[in-house]
Amino acid sequence: MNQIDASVCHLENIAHATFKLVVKVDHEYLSFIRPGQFVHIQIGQGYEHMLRRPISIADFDLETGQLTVIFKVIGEGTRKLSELTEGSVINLLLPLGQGYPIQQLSLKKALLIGGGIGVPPLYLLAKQLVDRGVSVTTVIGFQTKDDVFYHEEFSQLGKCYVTTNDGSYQHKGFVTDIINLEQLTADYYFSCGPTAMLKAVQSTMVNCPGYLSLEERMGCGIGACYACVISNAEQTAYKKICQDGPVFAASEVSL
Amino acid sequence: MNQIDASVCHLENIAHATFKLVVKVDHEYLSFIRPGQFVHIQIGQGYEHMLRRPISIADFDLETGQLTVIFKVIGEGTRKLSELTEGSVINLLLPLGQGYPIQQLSLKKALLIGGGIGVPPLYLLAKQLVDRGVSVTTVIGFQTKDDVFYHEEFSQLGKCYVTTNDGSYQHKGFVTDIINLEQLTADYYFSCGPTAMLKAVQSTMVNCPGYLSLEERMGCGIGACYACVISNAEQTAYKKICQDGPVFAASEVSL
Amino acid sequence: MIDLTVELPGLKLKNPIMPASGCFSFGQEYNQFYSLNKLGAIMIKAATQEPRLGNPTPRVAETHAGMLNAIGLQNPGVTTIIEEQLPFLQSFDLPIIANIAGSSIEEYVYVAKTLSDSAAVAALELNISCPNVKEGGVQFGTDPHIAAEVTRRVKEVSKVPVYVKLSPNVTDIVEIALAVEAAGADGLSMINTLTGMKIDLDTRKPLLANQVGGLSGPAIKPIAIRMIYQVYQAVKIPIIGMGGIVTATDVIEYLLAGASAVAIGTANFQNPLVCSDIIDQLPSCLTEYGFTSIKDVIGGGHDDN
Amino acid sequence: MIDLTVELPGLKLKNPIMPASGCFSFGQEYNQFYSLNKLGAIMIKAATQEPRLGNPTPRVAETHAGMLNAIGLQNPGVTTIIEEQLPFLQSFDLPIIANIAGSSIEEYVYVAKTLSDSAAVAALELNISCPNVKEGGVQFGTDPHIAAEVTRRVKEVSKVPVYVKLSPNVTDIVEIALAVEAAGADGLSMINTLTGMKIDLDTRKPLLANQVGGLSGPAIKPIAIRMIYQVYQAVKIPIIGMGGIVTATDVIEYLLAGASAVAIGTANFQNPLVCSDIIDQLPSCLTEYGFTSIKDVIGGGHDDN
Ligand SMILES: Cc1cc2nc3c(=O)[nH]c(=O)nc-3n(C[C@H](O)[C@H](O)[C@H](O)COP(=O)(O)OP(=O)(O)OC[C@H]3O[C@@H](n4cnc5c(N)ncnc54)[C@H](O)[C@@H]3O)c2cc1C
Ligand SMILES: Cc1cc2nc3c(=O)[nH]c(=O)nc-3n(C[C@H](O)[C@H](O)[C@H](O)COP(=O)(O)OP(=O)(O)OC[C@H]3O[C@@H](n4cnc5c(N)ncnc54)[C@H](O)[C@@H]3O)c2cc1C
Ligand SMILES: Cc1cc2nc3c(=O)[nH]c(=O)nc-3n(C[C@H](O)[C@H](O)[C@H](O)COP(=O)(O)O)c2cc1C
Ligand SMILES: Cc1cc2nc3c(=O)[nH]c(=O)nc-3n(C[C@H](O)[C@H](O)[C@H](O)COP(=O)(O)O)c2cc1C
Ligand code: FES
Ligand code: FES
Repeated sequence: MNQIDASVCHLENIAHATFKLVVKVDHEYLSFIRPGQFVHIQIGQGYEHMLRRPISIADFDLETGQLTVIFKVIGEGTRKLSELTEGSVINLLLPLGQGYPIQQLSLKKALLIGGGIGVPPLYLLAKQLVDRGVSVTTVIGFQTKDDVFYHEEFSQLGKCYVTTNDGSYQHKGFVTDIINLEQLTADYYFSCGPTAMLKAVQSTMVNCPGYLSLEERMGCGIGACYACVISNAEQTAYKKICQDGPVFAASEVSL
Repeated sequence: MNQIDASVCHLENIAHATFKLVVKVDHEYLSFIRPGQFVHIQIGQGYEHMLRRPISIADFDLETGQLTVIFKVIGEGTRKLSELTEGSVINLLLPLGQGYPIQQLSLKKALLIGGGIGVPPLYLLAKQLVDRGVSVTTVIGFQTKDDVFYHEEFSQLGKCYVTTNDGSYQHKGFVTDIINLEQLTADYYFSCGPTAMLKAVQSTMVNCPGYLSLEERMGCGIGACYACVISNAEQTAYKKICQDGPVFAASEVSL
Repeated sequence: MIDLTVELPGLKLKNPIMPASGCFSFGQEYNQFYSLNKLGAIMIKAATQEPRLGNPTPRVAETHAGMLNAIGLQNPGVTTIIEEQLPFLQSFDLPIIANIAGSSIEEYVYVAKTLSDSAAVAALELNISCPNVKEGGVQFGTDPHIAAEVTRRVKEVSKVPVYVKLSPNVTDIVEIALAVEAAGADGLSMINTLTGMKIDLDTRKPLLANQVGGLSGPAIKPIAIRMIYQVYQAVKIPIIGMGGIVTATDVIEYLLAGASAVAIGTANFQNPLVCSDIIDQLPSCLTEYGFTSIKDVIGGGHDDN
Repeated sequence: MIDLTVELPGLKLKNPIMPASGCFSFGQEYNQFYSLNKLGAIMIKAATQEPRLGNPTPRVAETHAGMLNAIGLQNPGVTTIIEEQLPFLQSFDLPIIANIAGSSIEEYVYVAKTLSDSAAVAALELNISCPNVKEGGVQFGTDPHIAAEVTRRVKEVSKVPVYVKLSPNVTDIVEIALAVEAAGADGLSMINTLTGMKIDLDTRKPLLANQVGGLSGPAIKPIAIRMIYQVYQAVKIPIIGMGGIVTATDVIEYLLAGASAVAIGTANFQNPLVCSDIIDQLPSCLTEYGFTSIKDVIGGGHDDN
């Protein structure tokens, strides 16, 4: 776990209010990153924003030292990130949290299910799974056409379905509609997205083992403040999303 | 009185922790400026700094639309100003306050007495006096050699004496020492600087009519909040430095 | 276009936006930036019986996302205000809310009666955050009994509605609100500043000449929102909310918490056009968040709404 | 090199810097950024008699120059803390200050006794900002009599010095400070958070599941400084100061106001190295402002110093 400065290499508006931010960091900090982990980004220089913003790692490149995140502007912090200029410096804590435990799993066929800003971490996951010879199918859902991103990128790694709530791009409906329609199966599934989607995925995929990546408002991002808890399935104890997660076995958590 | 955005043309470190900042503004806002007036500068974009910073207008050029201020870094706000980059935009209220009433005065010989960051407004004053055919003598005082600025610029407009507290540049001592030593006289004197200096000037120049420019911590900068008051000579009423000043007849105020 | 009008006791507001007392003097200065006709109302600087010179300087200090002030009720006295300041304001289509202060109940009563008799003001705002000299300096606004007493006495002489401005420096704001409501207050205005201090590292002493000052600005907004939310659930009289408002979204947050209108203080210093800007932005901001009228918003943050 | 050591009842501090309770858990996480040996002390997360799950989420919200939290005393219970968390901390050269909480005086006494008997902690920090269930939810810390009573009862069972952590949500902080001093407190710790609220414009409801939360961070610093300044003039016991500290200059401001040491909470979230950075910068910062020892600074903002 490190606190580092990173300089902005590239910032691109890739979909409605959605930005791809590429920063340069020392490669020593990249070698330990696992898909599903996140960075905790400081906003601004002064003290107006005392809380960092958690954003999933979407990609990294050990050779160039580039780390990519994809975020949607939903408030003040992400708006400020979207106004960064090339060469400016941002401060990151990284890598945070537990990623998808793909090293421990024996799998041939993986189903990746993402919604909205839950899509980015699945890209790094898909790349690493493909590198390990796993066959990857992706289902990603968005509100509408203008929100869609990374269809092309995921298609290069395997079959990729896109759903939009209003049907303005590919399939109309929810990610679970496609899963049911196409009777998609896998050894494991991996999902990240809004809670409502994760719930639907959890019940649709009830017979398949899987992993969910959760979101919660965070303070420290490292397990020290107890801001980001979620109950275990038995409602008897909490886990910390930032430290024990954000990825949990689907059987472990009750949404 | 206007609120305007101005873009930074030039920022230069001209002495120890002292910066000359040149910004471009629409020339319509420059035509009403009188020497001794100030701008009220917003610091940063967010809400960390709710108060603006008052800085005297040191110069302007109607043709290029350039306005110059000179400031010393003494805290957070001036530090942020010193980190501005060319092309960035700052928000100004201008022109604020009453300047030196040179139009109303009949004078041939003026003595300008400045100390530290009280020197800048005297430059615009000196230029305008010289334009009107007034003979200008300037005495400016600084802590030490490294703090000295605009000696050259003032010398081009008339005789200019520089004092430093430690004698590391020209005359050792205070501005009033030179006035006494050289028996400097004038039809009117004009002074700006720290209160201790203004007091000394007021008593040294007791037989000469003059004007003092005062400083106080400000809120609104336009006369609405009563932050920046000073008592009249009789201690019966207050004047607002931002609105009634910052320039006052030396006889009008008790320091 | 969303109808921004709000009606409160004594006040027909074109919109729910007004400058807060003490931050806008008597309006002349800001009228150089935009016409005061645009405002919902104006809360003018505190008036006392006699002229007051206020505190020595420095009177203001900046803090993170806020400021401290210790102006100390400087004002030319109620008679001069009526004679010299109000005629200018009366030339606008603008309800005037007069902020009244005092060091004794008698002074409050005198100032309230004088202003109300002048027929120039639409309402009074009773600033009970002043130290009560007779009670050894304890603030009128921190003891529910004294707060109620000054409210009752002012109500007896006032021909216009009385809004009591609550101090946030109390253990139980609801208790005070209920006490002044029971004493006849027509509305509440909240919050005044929180008492704070800044120490100057160079002089090693409190920066303000008065040592302590009132903290205002965005820093205090969460405290104001909490207090308004709690008081709204307890009282029936309307609330004018204030504390750290800078944007139209801040205004909506205040209305949801339970304010019927809002006042803006410190933000005028950062942006002299802030009230005007917010009035311009409010309709589209309301639409963006799905509101079709101001009435929908007021108190909308509470469960039974 | 300036000597940074400070001695307080039960505490020999290498330097006056410690993390504030609840913001640093039991130290393990931040020990990944720098060695806990560097700290003056550590204030650990609140302990209660039984495990507590705390409040539902969202538990935090950002505000201007601050944040709201409503964690709700989540902790595994005092026995588990002693067994599972303290052994790690005891491996460092680091005085442990245990923050204790409860819903009844009996619970405070139980937790205090258990911790003090464990011999693992150097001092107790009595968090009296918790709601007193028996008295209908009113906070222990807002009534001087209850505050004094819980202090007295905890002092009876504690073998280590007791610092009482004051709530700022009171009309008269000096009254509470004097009451707990008279009841035997060895020191004060101030301030805890101010009660605040944020409303989510999208859901139109309070953002925190608990509705209200505690405001911390730079926004509250002026209030903390004012309270410490006032309390310092009234009491003889030492004060550990906190509220919005981010820099070494903030620390000096606290010491001038009257704190003998300081704790840092919210700033750890922005910069996990903040305590370590401040400890590094403090000597040169003290020198810059002309101080030659920590003792010169403490209370230096007062006239008789
Ligand atoms: C582990 C994790 C990974 C994430 N990965 C991504 C990603 O890859 N791309 C992306 O666009 N977003 C991601 N998010 C959501 C992202 O953190 C929020 O959208 C962002 O913090 C909003 O900040 P803001 O300042 O724009 O919004 P504001 O509403 O102004 O933020 C105010 C506060 O609320 C918090 N907050 C607001 N919304 C959320 C949210 N949905 N989740 C967590 N905190 C929130 C902020 O962190 C901040 O503390 C992730 C969240 C988590 C917990
Ligand atoms: C009419 C007028 C003209 C001025 N002209 C100049 C000039 O030409 N060049 C220059 O370098 N300085 C000038 N000053 C002083 C300048 O305003 C302060 O140095 C500056 O505001 C300090 O801001 P800061 O954020 O760096 O300091 P901080 O101490 O961090 O500021 C905190 C607050 O204190 C106020 N403050 C601090 N020191 C002063 C001061 N000496 N006077 C007024 N307010 C202060 C700031 O405005 C701010 O509100 C002038 C002041 C006035 C009143
Ligand atoms: C400089 C200044 C002067 C003030 N003077 C008064 C006053 O005379 N009477 C009063 O009731 N409140 C006064 N206040 C308090 C404001 O009216 C308002 O309640 C408070 O500042 C919170 O709002 P804000 O955060 O928008 O400034 C003053 C505030 C400031 C900053
Ligand atoms: C997330 C969080 C949790 C906290 N938990 C506790 C706690 O368990 N016990 C306690 O006495 N104070 C608790 N506090 C209050 C802090 O210890 C501290 O008094 C307060 O936050 C002010 O300091 P700061 O502005 O540096 O954060 C908590 C504060 C935060 C932000
Ligand atoms: S964010 Fe602090 S424990 Fe998770
Ligand atoms: S700064 Fe507001 S009256 Fe002068």
